[in-house]
Amino acid sequence: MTLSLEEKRNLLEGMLMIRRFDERAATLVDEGEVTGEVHQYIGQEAVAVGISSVIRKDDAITSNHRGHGHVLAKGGDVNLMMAELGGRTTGYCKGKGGSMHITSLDLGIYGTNGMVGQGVPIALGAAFANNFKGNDNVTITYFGEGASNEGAVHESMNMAAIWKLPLIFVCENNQYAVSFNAKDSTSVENIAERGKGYGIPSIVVDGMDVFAVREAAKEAVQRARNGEGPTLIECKTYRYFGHFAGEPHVLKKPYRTDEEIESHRQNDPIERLKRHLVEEGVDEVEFAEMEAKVHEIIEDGVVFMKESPRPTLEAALEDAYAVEHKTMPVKGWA
Amino acid sequence: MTLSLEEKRNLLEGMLMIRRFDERAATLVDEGEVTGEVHQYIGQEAVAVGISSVIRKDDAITSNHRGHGHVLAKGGDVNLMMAELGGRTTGYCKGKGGSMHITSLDLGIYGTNGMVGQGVPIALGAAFANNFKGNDNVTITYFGEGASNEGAVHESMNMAAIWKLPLIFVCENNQYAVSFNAKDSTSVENIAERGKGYGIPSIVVDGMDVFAVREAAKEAVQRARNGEGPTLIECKTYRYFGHFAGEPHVLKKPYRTDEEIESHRQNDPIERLKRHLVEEGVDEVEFAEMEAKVHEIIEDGVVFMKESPRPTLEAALEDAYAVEHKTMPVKGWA
Amino acid sequence: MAKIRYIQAVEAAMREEMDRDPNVFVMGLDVEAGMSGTTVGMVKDYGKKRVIDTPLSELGYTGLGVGAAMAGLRPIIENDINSLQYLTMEQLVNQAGKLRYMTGGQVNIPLTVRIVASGGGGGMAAQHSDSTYAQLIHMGMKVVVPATPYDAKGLIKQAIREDDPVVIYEPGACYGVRGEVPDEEYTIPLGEADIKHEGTDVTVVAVGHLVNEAVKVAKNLEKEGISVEVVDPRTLFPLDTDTILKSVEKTGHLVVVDDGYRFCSFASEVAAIVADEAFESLKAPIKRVTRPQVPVPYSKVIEMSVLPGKDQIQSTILSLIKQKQNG
Amino acid sequence: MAKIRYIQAVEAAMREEMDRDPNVFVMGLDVEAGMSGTTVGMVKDYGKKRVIDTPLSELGYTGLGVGAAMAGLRPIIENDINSLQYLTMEQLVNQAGKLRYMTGGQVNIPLTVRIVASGGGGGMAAQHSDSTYAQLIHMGMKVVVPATPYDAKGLIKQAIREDDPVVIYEPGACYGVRGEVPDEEYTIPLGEADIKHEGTDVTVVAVGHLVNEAVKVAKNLEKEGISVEVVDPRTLFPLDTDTILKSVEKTGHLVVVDDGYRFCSFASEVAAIVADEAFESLKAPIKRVTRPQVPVPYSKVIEMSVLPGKDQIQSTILSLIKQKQNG
Ligand SMILES: Cc1ncc(C[n+]2csc(CCOP(=O)(O)OP(=O)(O)O)c2C)c(N)n1
Ligand SMILES: Cc1ncc(C[n+]2csc(CCOP(=O)(O)OP(=O)(O)O)c2C)c(N)n1
Ligand SMILES: [Mg+2]
Ligand SMILES: [Mg+2]
Repeated sequence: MTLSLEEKRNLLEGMLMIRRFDERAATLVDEGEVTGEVHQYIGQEAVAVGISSVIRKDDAITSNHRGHGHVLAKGGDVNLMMAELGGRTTGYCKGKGGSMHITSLDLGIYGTNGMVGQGVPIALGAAFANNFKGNDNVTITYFGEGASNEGAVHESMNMAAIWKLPLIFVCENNQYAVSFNAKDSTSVENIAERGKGYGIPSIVVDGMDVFAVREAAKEAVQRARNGEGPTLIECKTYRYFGHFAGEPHVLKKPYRTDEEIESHRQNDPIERLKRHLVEEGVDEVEFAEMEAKVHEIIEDGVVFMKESPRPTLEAALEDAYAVEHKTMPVKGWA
Repeated sequence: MTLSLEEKRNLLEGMLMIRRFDERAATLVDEGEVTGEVHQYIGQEAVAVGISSVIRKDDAITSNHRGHGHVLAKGGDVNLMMAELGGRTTGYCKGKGGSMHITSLDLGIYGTNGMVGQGVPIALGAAFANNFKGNDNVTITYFGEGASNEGAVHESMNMAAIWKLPLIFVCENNQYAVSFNAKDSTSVENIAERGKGYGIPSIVVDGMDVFAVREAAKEAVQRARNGEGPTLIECKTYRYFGHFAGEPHVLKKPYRTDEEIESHRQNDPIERLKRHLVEEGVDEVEFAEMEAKVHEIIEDGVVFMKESPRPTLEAALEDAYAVEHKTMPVKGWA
Repeated sequence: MAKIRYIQAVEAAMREEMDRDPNVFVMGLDVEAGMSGTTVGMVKDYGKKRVIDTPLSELGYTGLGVGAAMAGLRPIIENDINSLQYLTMEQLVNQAGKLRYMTGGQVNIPLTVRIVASGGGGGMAAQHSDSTYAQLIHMGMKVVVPATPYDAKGLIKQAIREDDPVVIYEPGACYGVRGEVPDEEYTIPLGEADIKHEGTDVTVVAVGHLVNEAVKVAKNLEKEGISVEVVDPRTLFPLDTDTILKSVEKTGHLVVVDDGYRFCSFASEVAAIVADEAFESLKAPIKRVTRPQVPVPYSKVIEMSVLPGKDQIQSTILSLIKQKQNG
Repeated sequence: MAKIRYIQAVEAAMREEMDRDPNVFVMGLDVEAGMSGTTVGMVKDYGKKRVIDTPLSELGYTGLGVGAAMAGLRPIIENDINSLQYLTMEQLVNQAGKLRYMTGGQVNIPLTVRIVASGGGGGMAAQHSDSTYAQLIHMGMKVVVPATPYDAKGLIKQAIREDDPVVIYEPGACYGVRGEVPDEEYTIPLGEADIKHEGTDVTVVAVGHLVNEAVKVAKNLEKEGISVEVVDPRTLFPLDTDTILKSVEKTGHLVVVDDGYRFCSFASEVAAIVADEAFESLKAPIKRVTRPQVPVPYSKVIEMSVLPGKDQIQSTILSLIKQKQNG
């Protein structure tokens, strides 16, 4: 571990930003500013931040429904994200995608994705393209342990392996797919077992420890850049809140106990890093300053969102095709 | 190995029947009596015969495009099979299914299947039903090493494992999916590796050795009947002829050398068993008698087929639904 | 006769069939927890054997349904996003939909697939807001879209009993609708349309929640002296063409209202059938009110702008009537 | 001007685009061996980097195509069975077809999917004989069905260059067809219909190999004094409605001929458009010649009985004309 204090501070700030962002996103749902489903990343921050700390801007990621953390860690702009959540024209996708579809090709973000497991083959394609072009970019694909049961993930692992593509599979095992416990949805303790069936080097790391994630990622990234093929990193983690903001309103009977949740909070990645930094001599005051800074960025984002225009009705018919036709857009009524 | 001589003779006859059947099927394609594609099982006979020798009539199988061997070994009637290949009303499926869709629920044959890997989830369903009903039937699902890269197979393995279903995955690794060499389509030596990722007991056997297949199957069947869940048996085998009868007319450049094919023929499961039986004191004359018997059954089947009627045009519009409607069948023109 | 909500009718239909036939079981994502609201408490009442959570393996568990149905069970598979259909198309269309035919009538496949809260309008963006039934109708699969609690209960019960695969789309926009449902048991045969509002000037054939919207429009226009007949096919395949044709023969005017994308939609089919078989009765062009040919946007305001509704139905009817009065 | 076979035109189109743009590559099952007959020898000329055999993982490699296209490459994916589409629907329709829209126009997805030897007639039974394009048209995907070598070459080249996903169905029944193809380079824009035979009595809109059949019928009937106009849309979406409407305005009679299953088919769509937009010109019911609503049987004799062909086209035209003469 040869991280400077500055680098460690950045890791902390990255995690804090994600946590506060997703706390705020949930309140925006309550306020009716954000529609659909918001899947909070809270509890899992060490994964995205640890991974992103060892990749470059021109590296790519694909993400899933729980993607705010991945996007923020990859450099996502809070204003543009908030605007997207609020369905504004200034959002990353002009308000057409929403929480589950934030995309920024400029930042190498090949999209959060509404369909479980389906960002994985897209990442395979991005990795294929880098290999084709002969550059040394890597691609990260984030997916849950639930997603690991999707055929698309299996097919992608095999193809990444046979073609030795620069692709890193990051399985965030937060132990649940909505209400379904991983103990019941698969017979193996570790999803990482599966990697062996494709000859993919696979490891399990503590996903609540940003340093551990970072170390694992570093090795995987190096392997990928060297043309040695894919790696599967399983991060054991946990989400503190419902599958989506508002879950408690929908599900009367919870599928997890308060004790279970609390026990994981004891491992909180942010608190752990704070404790470490205190040991390294950082003054607690700094944390308060960091909180204030993060808070301001996020609240500015909310203001930016609220002040941004909503799309016009014509916009609904735009952007579907790069090459339009005299008969397009085809309207639904006369 | 506690097989009686009689049992061993049956194994031999079973394999011989498959081989002669598929040789004849190919000539029927040349004669124009059979349309579409016929995928010969020749070379792989030990697998179906070995497996079927330890299961019951009320056990089920699902098969794939290369299914004549599976069907014959499960008790398929040569006349009804030939008639199906010939597209006659007397065939298993009244001539509507053809080679790739031979089905006989009475014999527990849940169908050969035209879509690679897709018989596997259907077998999962049959196994699920047996478990649901609480009987001790087992289900066998045959698929190629090529099929093992299909998402459906992965998903099915996981579900069979978590619910401990009485399902046996029989992967016939004949080293090719059409022209694609397994060495290039997957990074692991053995498909059996994959079973571990689901906690499924998995073994590799010599698929050219009917005794070896039988032994492996016996154990798997016992486990399944006892409610101990699925097994994956990978049978290393080889097909002697083209992917389908007529391949040489289509592919100018072969993807395998004659030497490679010849080297596998050295391991021929039928010849191996014959040698063994000779050692056990069986007179070669018996083999000739067996050949004659098999020949007669098959030629009778061909005659049966040729004498059977072809379906009428009205038949084309029947059988799609169990419950018809006043507007059905919906015709395609006035 | 009790007044219940659509979502309750759905649950009641399943429970009654599960009570009646021990071979019926429900399978899907989060059915034990009752995430969709239609299986709440079922695991308590029927046990984990018959109420089964599946891993995220849509193709696999749909195939499981096919095999289990072939083996004599009656699976109900619940999908809570329309677009999960895409992952399952092979097992749905190429296996479930064909195996009876391909086996020469040997196997029945009494598989029911329920699409919970189907359609758009939830601010969920394009991947969660599709309309997908036309794809199955095209392939000859039986498709049901009930608009009312009464229809939902009767049709779902019948679908479960039907010896063929049936896919039921339960529009999200109907889930809160209340309506009368008899206390006695009943089923509704597939392929019988229902005239939800009688009229003589224009025939409106509508699907799902748009039936209810069309009825509202019909009541509105009644006050203005325009008599609208709303035909609800209820089953989109097999289709009760007689009822549709008879209505058009009476009114001479047709508007088809369908929350599907426009091209090759169910609306297109109804228009094509009528343009052939009731051509002589037609007094004006056939109008369709459908989704446009673009995905559904996330942003709430514009989301509603692409989804057909009351306003579009009404103005389309009025444009026809005006033409009629002028013509 | 050389006379070549359709299958050669397909290969030539790919080769020219691969020569022109190093970002074009071909991927699919057995493309190295050239199993489909359209990529023979390509691996020798372009290397394994650009001619890539895939494992049996249709969903996965289609998704690969989506991601690679987003990253700036131009994948050509070859599927040699229509029904492989089912396994790929999620990536095709829900990802490739939507991501441009959902990202607010940020990403182009220049993905070409070729369905080799599409359709029935090969004695391969139902799972290998489907017609699947209506499912994609419904979802607004660009779909091309070339009938002649000339169209195949020009449209495939254009599809590869198009910055949107395009799916090309190459009817098996066309593969042996010979036709003139210019020596000079050319492309054909998507969405331009072609009148393959001019006429004044009846408009026949036909798709794929049935265009060629319709032209034969038109020539036949010419001798009997019946003048048939055969319109080949070539691109089914976007659709050149103008050319179709103009033709119907001239003839007053429409037969739509489509090798798809009947309900919610492309034929239904053309009928619906005309029944709306050219209603006043119509002098007779709109007739469709399609597949019936059953899977394709294996047995050769009856297989041909469910697939539409020359006889059905001719008798349908004649029935319309008779009505005309009587009416
Ligand atoms: C293909 C697909 N199936 C189901 C859903 C509904 N769904 C959304 S997220 C989710 C659970 C995913 O679990 P996991 O992959 O573990 O990710 P997590 O939510 O735990 O981060 C489900 C079932 C979906 N969006 N897509
Ligand atoms: C889903 C699907 N993809 C592709 C095909 C075309 N196809 C038929 S058999 C085959 C190869 C299968 O290989 P394998 O599973 O190893 O079985 P084998 O032919 O070697 O017995 C292919 C590509 C198909 N029928 N279905
Ligand atoms: Mg999870
Ligand atoms: Mg093989």
